[in-house]
Amino acid sequence: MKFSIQINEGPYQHQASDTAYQFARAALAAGHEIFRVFFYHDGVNNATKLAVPPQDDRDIPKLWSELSKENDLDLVVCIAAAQRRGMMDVDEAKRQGFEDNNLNEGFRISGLGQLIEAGIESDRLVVFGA
Amino acid sequence: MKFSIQINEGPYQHQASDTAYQFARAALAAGHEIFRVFFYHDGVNNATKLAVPPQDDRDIPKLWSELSKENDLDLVVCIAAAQRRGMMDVDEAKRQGFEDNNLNEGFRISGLGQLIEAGIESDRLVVFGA
Amino acid sequence: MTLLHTVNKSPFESMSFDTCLGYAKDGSTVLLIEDGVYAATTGNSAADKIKNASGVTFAVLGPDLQARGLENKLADGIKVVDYEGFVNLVAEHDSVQSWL
Amino acid sequence: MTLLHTVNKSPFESMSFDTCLGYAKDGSTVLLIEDGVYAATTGNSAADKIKNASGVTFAVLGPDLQARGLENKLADGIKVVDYEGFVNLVAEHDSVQSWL
Amino acid sequence: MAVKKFMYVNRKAPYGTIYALESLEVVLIGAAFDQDVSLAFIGDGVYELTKGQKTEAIGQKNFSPTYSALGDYDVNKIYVEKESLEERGLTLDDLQHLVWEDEDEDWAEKDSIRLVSRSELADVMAEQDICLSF
Amino acid sequence: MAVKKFMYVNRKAPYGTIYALESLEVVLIGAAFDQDVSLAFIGDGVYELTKGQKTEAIGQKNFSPTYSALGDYDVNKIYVEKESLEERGLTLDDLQHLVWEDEDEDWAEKDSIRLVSRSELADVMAEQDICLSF
Repeated sequence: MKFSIQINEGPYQHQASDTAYQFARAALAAGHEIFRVFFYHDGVNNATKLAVPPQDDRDIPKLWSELSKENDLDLVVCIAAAQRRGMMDVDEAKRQGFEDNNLNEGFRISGLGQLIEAGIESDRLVVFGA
Repeated sequence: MKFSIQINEGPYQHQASDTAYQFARAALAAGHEIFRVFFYHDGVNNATKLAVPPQDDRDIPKLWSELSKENDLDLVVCIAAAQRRGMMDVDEAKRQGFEDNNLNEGFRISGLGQLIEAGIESDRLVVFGA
Repeated sequence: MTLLHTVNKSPFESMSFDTCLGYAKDGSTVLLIEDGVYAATTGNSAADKIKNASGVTFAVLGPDLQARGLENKLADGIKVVDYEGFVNLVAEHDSVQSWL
Repeated sequence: MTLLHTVNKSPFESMSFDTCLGYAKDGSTVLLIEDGVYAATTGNSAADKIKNASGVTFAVLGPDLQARGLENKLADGIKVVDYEGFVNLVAEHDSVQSWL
Repeated sequence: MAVKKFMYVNRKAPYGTIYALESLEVVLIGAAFDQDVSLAFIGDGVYELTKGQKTEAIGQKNFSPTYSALGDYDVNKIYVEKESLEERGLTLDDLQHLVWEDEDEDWAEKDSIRLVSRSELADVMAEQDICLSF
Repeated sequence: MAVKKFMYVNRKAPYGTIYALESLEVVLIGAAFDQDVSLAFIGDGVYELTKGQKTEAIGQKNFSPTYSALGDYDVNKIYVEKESLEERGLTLDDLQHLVWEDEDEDWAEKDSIRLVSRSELADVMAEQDICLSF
């Protein structure tokens, strides 16, 4: 079956991203397809490449990035939500005149239409939030 | 009177930072001193320099940065919370081996002791969160 | 010593308001801010609870009430303050407990 | 069509659980996750509400219940699932409503 | 591809958190996709629709006028839960009057808001393909 | 400088949000400042202290053992609200047994947890100089 996932909260503050990650892993292990993971609201903060969590704790942005690499997951970060909150890929940073950027590998920035498309193309959409 | 302020949530997702900002402005206007603003939990995300909110909306990180400049405000970002969530000043970024950083002017990264000190040194501590 | 309590959550979705009332002793003030201002409106269970909390002063942050379009629904006996009034309440009480 | 409802908030702090029960029709399933798992424990008002919701299936995410140290407090009649079971529940129902 | 039933479930008050605003942004983008769209306002979500919101003093943008534009986007199934209104001491008169123009009836202006009981709304929700929660 | 009364007010369950963990981090750092420290556990905050937390399957670190170290940091006024426990169907037996050693009584081991009514805890709260809320 084809799933999509929406994540509304950033890493650590709420469990939403953790639960979504465990759900995604279990879905893939069970042979389901994940059409897209859409990061909205503070969920965009999961896409940072600058996190350095304590060594005895999980690295949530990295877990997503690795899961994406291993399973060719489409991790989409909402551009409007990202701009409000300071998540930038290298191209967007250049456009905005910033020398720095902070988007992790495996994530891409795109529009809200990607969420609607995920709803249309998937058999199920599951929302994780707070 | 000497106030300190603690902010537990990031910009936009919750009103906490907005309310704290209006409170800080009103306190300064009334002749009070603000000893420190301490950004904890997701509050550290207020310190980003990469935000580009819509033009008809307020720019919360910039408002704090400007208020700091005008009033010599001490804006302290908790280092432990910041590392978890990917907020880095240029020195910390270098230490961690990152080419990029995202801390805005007017903010400084320091330890939790700064929050306790704020409690000890101030007449009042007001917490804004979710 | 007197305590200023702030509540920033809706009384219809969160228990924070009810919990705060349990801690608001005589002589203390409860200031409703952000989504907490809904407790300051008429015709609901929150209004009844405020009426029954004798000895406690209730205030509401006017800017938040206006933003939510509910100025004309303000319940009796609740003082409206602006941000300056919020600052004054903090200064007038000995400490602040935020019921987040 | 059957609906899977998820609740991730404590029934003692948030109204999400109560609201969800109002929307859980016969044949639907309510899955308690994250802080929602507290509703699956015995000796409180949430347990009574679950008992009275006839026609609705209740499940709880085991990993979240274990994390919170409340496995031995699990109320009767609530099915424990792991993440794979969560995935199966999503697949078995026609759609999912998350009561955030 | 068949049209799907999308329901946007709005349960958060405006301004205290961003969910109401960013949910509305999804609705506006989603309107271009020609799906079968409903909006549900439940619990504190009903506060999103109050009349007379004035946000200057809190420094936020007043986005409430956008709800009245939804009719132009063919978003005209707006369910408001009766019990949620009553619990808060509100009536429909406290909410904006949202309308749309029915092309099939010579652009007659019709109400977009449908006041429904929790039980009725539960039936509508159970028919959805996708529930978007914020 | 006079010692101030600091109260850490814990009202959130663990793991669902980070507040409980990051609050504990403040308590540990704050212990070095030799202030008069109390912890209050109210509402879902009482869940922070449950015995037998096992977090492997959710992928988070189990930080609950740290509470039992608080006594070593001279943090030994731990107020647990009776009404909150009862409402949740819990008793003190469901919580960790937290102790400290009293230097003034030949290091006698004493209970750190004080089970108090809401009204008693309200009195303690009213005497604080600083309430830190998370």
